[in-house]
Amino acid sequence: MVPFILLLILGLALAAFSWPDNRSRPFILLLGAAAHSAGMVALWLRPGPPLFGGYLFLDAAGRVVLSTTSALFFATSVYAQGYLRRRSDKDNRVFVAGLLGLLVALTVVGLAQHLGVLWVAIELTTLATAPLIYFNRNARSLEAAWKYLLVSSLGIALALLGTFFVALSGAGPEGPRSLLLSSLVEAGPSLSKPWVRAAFVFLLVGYGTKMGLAPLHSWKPDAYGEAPGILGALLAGAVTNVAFLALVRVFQVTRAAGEESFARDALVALGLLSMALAAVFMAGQRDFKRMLAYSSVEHMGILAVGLGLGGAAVSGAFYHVVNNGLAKGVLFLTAGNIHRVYGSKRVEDVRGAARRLPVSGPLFLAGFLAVTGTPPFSPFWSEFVILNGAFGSGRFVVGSLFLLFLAVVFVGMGATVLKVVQGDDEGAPERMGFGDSWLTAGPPLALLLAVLALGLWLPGPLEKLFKSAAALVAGS
Amino acid sequence: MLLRSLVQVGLLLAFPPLLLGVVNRVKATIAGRRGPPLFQTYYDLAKLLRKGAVYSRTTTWVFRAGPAVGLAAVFTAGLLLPSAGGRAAVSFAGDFVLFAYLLALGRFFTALAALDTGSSFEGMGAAREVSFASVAEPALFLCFVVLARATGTLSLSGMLGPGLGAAWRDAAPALLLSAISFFVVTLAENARIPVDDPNTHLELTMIHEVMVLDHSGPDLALILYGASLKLFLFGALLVRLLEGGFWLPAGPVAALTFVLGLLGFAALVGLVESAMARLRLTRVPQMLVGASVLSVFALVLLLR
Amino acid sequence: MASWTDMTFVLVVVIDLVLLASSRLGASIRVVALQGALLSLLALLLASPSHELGHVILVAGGALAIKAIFIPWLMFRAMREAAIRREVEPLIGYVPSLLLGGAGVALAFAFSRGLPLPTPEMHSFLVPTALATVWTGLLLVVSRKKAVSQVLGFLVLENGVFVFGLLLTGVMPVMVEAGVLLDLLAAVFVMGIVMFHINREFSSLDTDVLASLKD
Amino acid sequence: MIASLAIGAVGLAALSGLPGLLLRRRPALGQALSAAALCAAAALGGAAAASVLAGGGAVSVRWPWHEPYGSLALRLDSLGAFFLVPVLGVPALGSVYGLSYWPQAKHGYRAVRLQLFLGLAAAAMGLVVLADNALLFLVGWEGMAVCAFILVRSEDDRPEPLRAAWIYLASAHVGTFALFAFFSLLGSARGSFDFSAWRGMPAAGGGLLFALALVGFGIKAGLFPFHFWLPGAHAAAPSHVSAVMSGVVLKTGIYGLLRATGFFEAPPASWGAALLVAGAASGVLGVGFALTQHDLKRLLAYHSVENIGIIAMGVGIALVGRARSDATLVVLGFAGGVLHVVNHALFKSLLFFGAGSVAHATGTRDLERLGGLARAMPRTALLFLAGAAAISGLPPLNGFVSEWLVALGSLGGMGLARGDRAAFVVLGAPVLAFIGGLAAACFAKVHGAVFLGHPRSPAAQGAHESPAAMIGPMALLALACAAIGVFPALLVPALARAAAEWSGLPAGEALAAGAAAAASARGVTLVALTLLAVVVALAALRRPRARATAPVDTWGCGYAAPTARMEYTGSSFAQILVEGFRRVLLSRVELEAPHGLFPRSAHFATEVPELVLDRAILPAVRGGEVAAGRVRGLFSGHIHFYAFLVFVALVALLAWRFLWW
Repeated sequence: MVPFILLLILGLALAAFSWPDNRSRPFILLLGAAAHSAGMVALWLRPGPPLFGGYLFLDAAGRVVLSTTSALFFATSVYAQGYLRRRSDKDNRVFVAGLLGLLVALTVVGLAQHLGVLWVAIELTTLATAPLIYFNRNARSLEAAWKYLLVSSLGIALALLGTFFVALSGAGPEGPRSLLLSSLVEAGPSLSKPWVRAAFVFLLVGYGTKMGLAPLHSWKPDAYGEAPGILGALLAGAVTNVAFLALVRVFQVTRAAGEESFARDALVALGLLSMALAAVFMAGQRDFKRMLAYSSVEHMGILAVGLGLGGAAVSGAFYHVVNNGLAKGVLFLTAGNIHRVYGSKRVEDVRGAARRLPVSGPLFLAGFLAVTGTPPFSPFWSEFVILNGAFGSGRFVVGSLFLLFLAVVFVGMGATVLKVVQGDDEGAPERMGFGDSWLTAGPPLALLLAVLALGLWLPGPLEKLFKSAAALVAGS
Repeated sequence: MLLRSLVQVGLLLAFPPLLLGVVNRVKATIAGRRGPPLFQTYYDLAKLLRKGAVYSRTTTWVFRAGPAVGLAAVFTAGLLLPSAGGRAAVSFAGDFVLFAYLLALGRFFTALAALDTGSSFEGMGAAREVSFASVAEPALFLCFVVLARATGTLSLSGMLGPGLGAAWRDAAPALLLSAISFFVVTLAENARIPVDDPNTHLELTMIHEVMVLDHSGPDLALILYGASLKLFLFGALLVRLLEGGFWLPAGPVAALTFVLGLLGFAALVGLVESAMARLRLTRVPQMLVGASVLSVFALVLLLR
Repeated sequence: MASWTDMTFVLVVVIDLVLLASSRLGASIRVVALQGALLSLLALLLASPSHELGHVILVAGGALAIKAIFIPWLMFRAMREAAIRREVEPLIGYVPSLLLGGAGVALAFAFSRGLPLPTPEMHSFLVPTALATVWTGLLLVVSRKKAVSQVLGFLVLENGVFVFGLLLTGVMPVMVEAGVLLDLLAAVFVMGIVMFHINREFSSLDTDVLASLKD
Repeated sequence: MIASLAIGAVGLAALSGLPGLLLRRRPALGQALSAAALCAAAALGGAAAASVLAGGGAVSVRWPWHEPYGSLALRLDSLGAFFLVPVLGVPALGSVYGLSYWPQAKHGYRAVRLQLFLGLAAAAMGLVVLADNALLFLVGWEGMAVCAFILVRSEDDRPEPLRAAWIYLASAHVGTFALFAFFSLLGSARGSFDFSAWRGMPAAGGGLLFALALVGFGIKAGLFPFHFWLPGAHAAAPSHVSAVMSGVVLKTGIYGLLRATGFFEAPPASWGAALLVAGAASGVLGVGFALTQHDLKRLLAYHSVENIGIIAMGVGIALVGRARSDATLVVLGFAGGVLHVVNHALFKSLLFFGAGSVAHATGTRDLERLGGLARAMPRTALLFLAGAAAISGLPPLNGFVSEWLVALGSLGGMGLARGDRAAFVVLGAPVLAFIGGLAAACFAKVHGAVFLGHPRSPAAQGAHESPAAMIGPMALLALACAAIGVFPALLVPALARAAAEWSGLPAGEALAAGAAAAASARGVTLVALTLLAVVVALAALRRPRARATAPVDTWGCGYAAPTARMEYTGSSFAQILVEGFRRVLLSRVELEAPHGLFPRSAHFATEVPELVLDRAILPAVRGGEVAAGRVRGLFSGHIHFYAFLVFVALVALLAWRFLWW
């Protein structure tokens, strides 16, 4: 069934590319999203067997990431119906096809049990998204696309080299001579250690670039700032998540090879650096979409810290994958609405959004509260679990820094968000386009409700899923 | 028990105006004048009570409530004080806090009544009164704390009761210090020289007297009576504190020494008023803080 | 035979250094094309009897076609269309880049000593050459101003990765090399499209115009 | 049964805003239904609390929950019950008050939002009080902060509430992070996040934990120097919200401190001493700041700092008592502190309601522009006076009772062994007296400047009395103040039981100490009744004699035409004390003294910037922003730099791994 759905979506992408009508084309996107979600539900009900000799298989970690991706993609594709209708002046042929292509690539990453396949799929996500950043067809979006492409390509090339290192580490006479995750993990200690070490560094830099860990994050604010809100949501809520999943795979191998402790230190260090840098860049940020990009950097940092701390924090990190994905959806989609209606994303111009957009404005504020770990929204729980992992394992410095950065981020981000949402919109630029509609305000509202619901009542199966995903990299 | 209470309440009701007479007589004698009769205050009160009252257009019920609440508070505080030997009419652990706060209640209402007139002079007097009181209050409390620590009890009757003899033997320096401090507080609380001059005629320099400028007739009588009552209370406290050193069994002898002590206290106040000049207003808080420091020192001696 | 292989490896490294020192864009493209050709040669030279002949030819031919012919042609075309000035316009001067490149080569050799090859019959120059080339590629991307030069740097980086991939031809079938070529092709193809747009939008391929997005 | 009552109360409170939201067509009905629902919730909660306090013992329930470390564990013990009553009661009264003060018909969606979040805030606070699991507690805690944030910014068309609300939210959130650390450390020490599992923690080496709790809860409580957010937030909110903020939201910080210290076995005396000192500083500085204020609500807000200080002193004394296993200290300090929590909720709400009525009637809160309102608003003036007397700790009202208990507790330090340095807690009593004296001075100023004398502005002249929906809640609060003030002995046994539960002391000892205190409290009752009788008697005595002559002007010492401009204003009234505090508060005084025989103009003004916020926090934040800007300047938008960062990361990680690690 999985290959069928993948092919179906791929076919839809081709159909979108050749579809003549700009107005009705977005509906194809919705079809693809629905197919994907249906497939996901089916997989929840009846997990499928490994495919293609074990190259593709949905394990717990992949299930976490893919479920989030599916939900987020569905929400954004509903949003896209309203959004693209408003922007009917732009040709959306590449956009729709690219998004469907992206969905396929994301799904393959989620399923991949083979480092080579994983790498190819990640590469495809880059290729699929680069043209989409250029959707607005102006100088700024072009610059963003170029930067994204070049930096991502550098990262992906380094990741490829890292993948080769892994391959080489197992190329000895009694090595697995394969990049299949299961064989690598099984071979574990017999892998050549120096190569695994080097591989981890290259892969961390490579996939870290994709994920946007500082200091590899530089493309993020540009790309997120210039891309349409839909793409921002998908980049921040799905693409970065699958990059995290790739890191988890790498970590699995590294851990099996007995090279775990450096990997952890490096992850924690990069994670904290990301949070610190995000905090610095969010303090006094004047552009609210760039601010969201730094928020994404911060949350990737949180994920890295969670993975690096190990133990219970890892299940927190998986929980956070879901929470961050959904909350980022809320933020980017509402930010897109605000951007549309003001024609600006600068704090100097935008104020009183709650008045102009009675749904999106407050939602933006609520999304901010959610993403900064305010209970009862679900990111609170995952962030607390990660923090508790730090304190529980006696790493007080890590825990304190974690809290410090969260606090600075809250203050910095809050100041910007409130400037946008509150106040009187007199003197702000003329109203452009339309206000809130069901199609553009509904999806972020649904995502926020999901975040709230998860924070109030985490279903038992999900809790179990996070635990078993964590067991992949942290032992049971 | 009941009899003793009746005697105490009777003393409380009847005796205080005499103290003012004594003070004035002492001052007059030292100044070489003959002075008013000893019972002049009683005559004044009787005259005032018969008179009508004049009320300003600005005032409200607060103005009329002021004197009544002021007197009631001081009188109720008096019930907590063991005056002529033995225990007070009402006594419980921590009653001295209530004693101090009842005085504060009276002051609060007097100040409000003053503010109710809308007169700048009375407002000024009220401001001074409450400001100085907020410094006097901790000094008073510190004296009580020293007493409490020295005697190991928390009620006024206990502090000024049988345990005091032993306390004087154990910690005479501390008690003496606090007695001095207490005397300073007494002068401040009762608007006597060197803090305030009850006989001055320059409104700008007054504290307590200027607050009651607008009161007349029965209201003024209540205030005057309340002031004498307050002087009585502080005098009684001081006398009991000092005579505690040579404890006398409750009875007529004790009552007599108590009354004599009070007259002596009034004379001492008169002496101080004759011998000293008024302090500058800014000096008043300094003096009260000085009194507090003395008490703290006494407390340190005890806690050490 | 071994000396031929050694020679080729050394040539690849020398080309790295030449690139760092080269001031002419056209020359640089040609040199990169030459490096591509050398890589294709290496694929043949390193083939052992155990390898399938078809596979070897496919890899060598693919490298030759893409690295030595197609991409250089594409870049010359871009240069012509954008009427780019011929200078490379480095951010870091030639001498410092050369020194850095030299240091990189030295480091690569030192570093690869710590990375023992799993099978001794593999060529000992291979890892250091790959690393030195990757290093050079990164240096070029960092230090060259023109978008075309940066793509060139990326190309060199990919060449380094390709060299490394040759190590694995025996271990992993087709997939590795296919990955390299796919990456290269796709990335450069998309980059080419973006460059086309950049040129149209800014009438320049100087990346200085691409620095308006910042905090 | 009792548990479901409490849960029902919280649930009903949470939903109480819905009628207002759904019946937007009929605003008056919707708002009235909402207020009624909140009142019903308060009644339910009050019933549950009463049953627990009457000796019914703690009740608890527990459901499974899949959130990590969370469990739906709720528990209502005596400590919680004492907080549950005001936590639900004050918002309920506030919503009744709001019927006239902030009618939905006039304020539209803002009033709907206010009502909605008032109910949610009450529910969140109820959850805080009921939670028996750290994570659940945090949910309530932050829910409360967010609701309070929205409540404070109710008037979101003015910049001032927006700013104040944001400062509040930011500080609340930062404080919560300290609690994250606190709970996390405790949780990992015990392997569970249920409060019940945390009892009996060894206090040794827990200094850091206590410091975290002090910061986290202290920020919420507004303990000096963490009070900086408080004056702005309280002043900027609508008055019934201010009442809720000041009356109960702050108190959750105290609740948290009590809960947190309750986990530890025999906390060292230094904890109590720290709290005592912080409380004393809060008390004195709070009232010192209050004296300098011209804005009625800001002034009241600073008095919250003062009263939190008194409460903290009580808790500090109780902690010292636990360190020395001294039941007297524990019971009196705890009882005084907790009773003052309830009392402050009562009289501070009363005062804020009164301030709201004044603002409602005159449109200004500036003390210098008010005056003489007692004529137009006699009921409000009387009720405000009751509140003023209560907050100044004057008998026979409730403020006195709790301060009296705290003072007695501090004097309990006398019972400690000679040479024990903890005996210095006795110094708490004179400090309390000082605070009380200053507070009385301040409220004499307030009541005088607002209600007495001449009206000093046209606004004050045109004042009118408030409608019944506003007077009613105030009267109820004033009655409660008087009732507790006259009959404190009724509450003391329950307080002693709660103290025993909290401290883990043998119940017998605690109850004995409580019985002693109750006996003394009956003395207070006796005196209070006597006082009332004497006042009534004097009034009756005087009435027939008061042959008042025709009203005249106030005697101006010879000056014939006094005007309102000549009155002693609030600033002048407080000037002596403000001068005394000048060095501490760093006030700015602007004085242009009259010169010469014929002075031209003279001018006197004082201004006191918020010491911590304006002189420390905001400059630090600004400095941080500048520094962040510098760092940002290092990151250019050039693609080379981006690539360079990748390059550096790679090299640095390789070097770290292969050279150093």
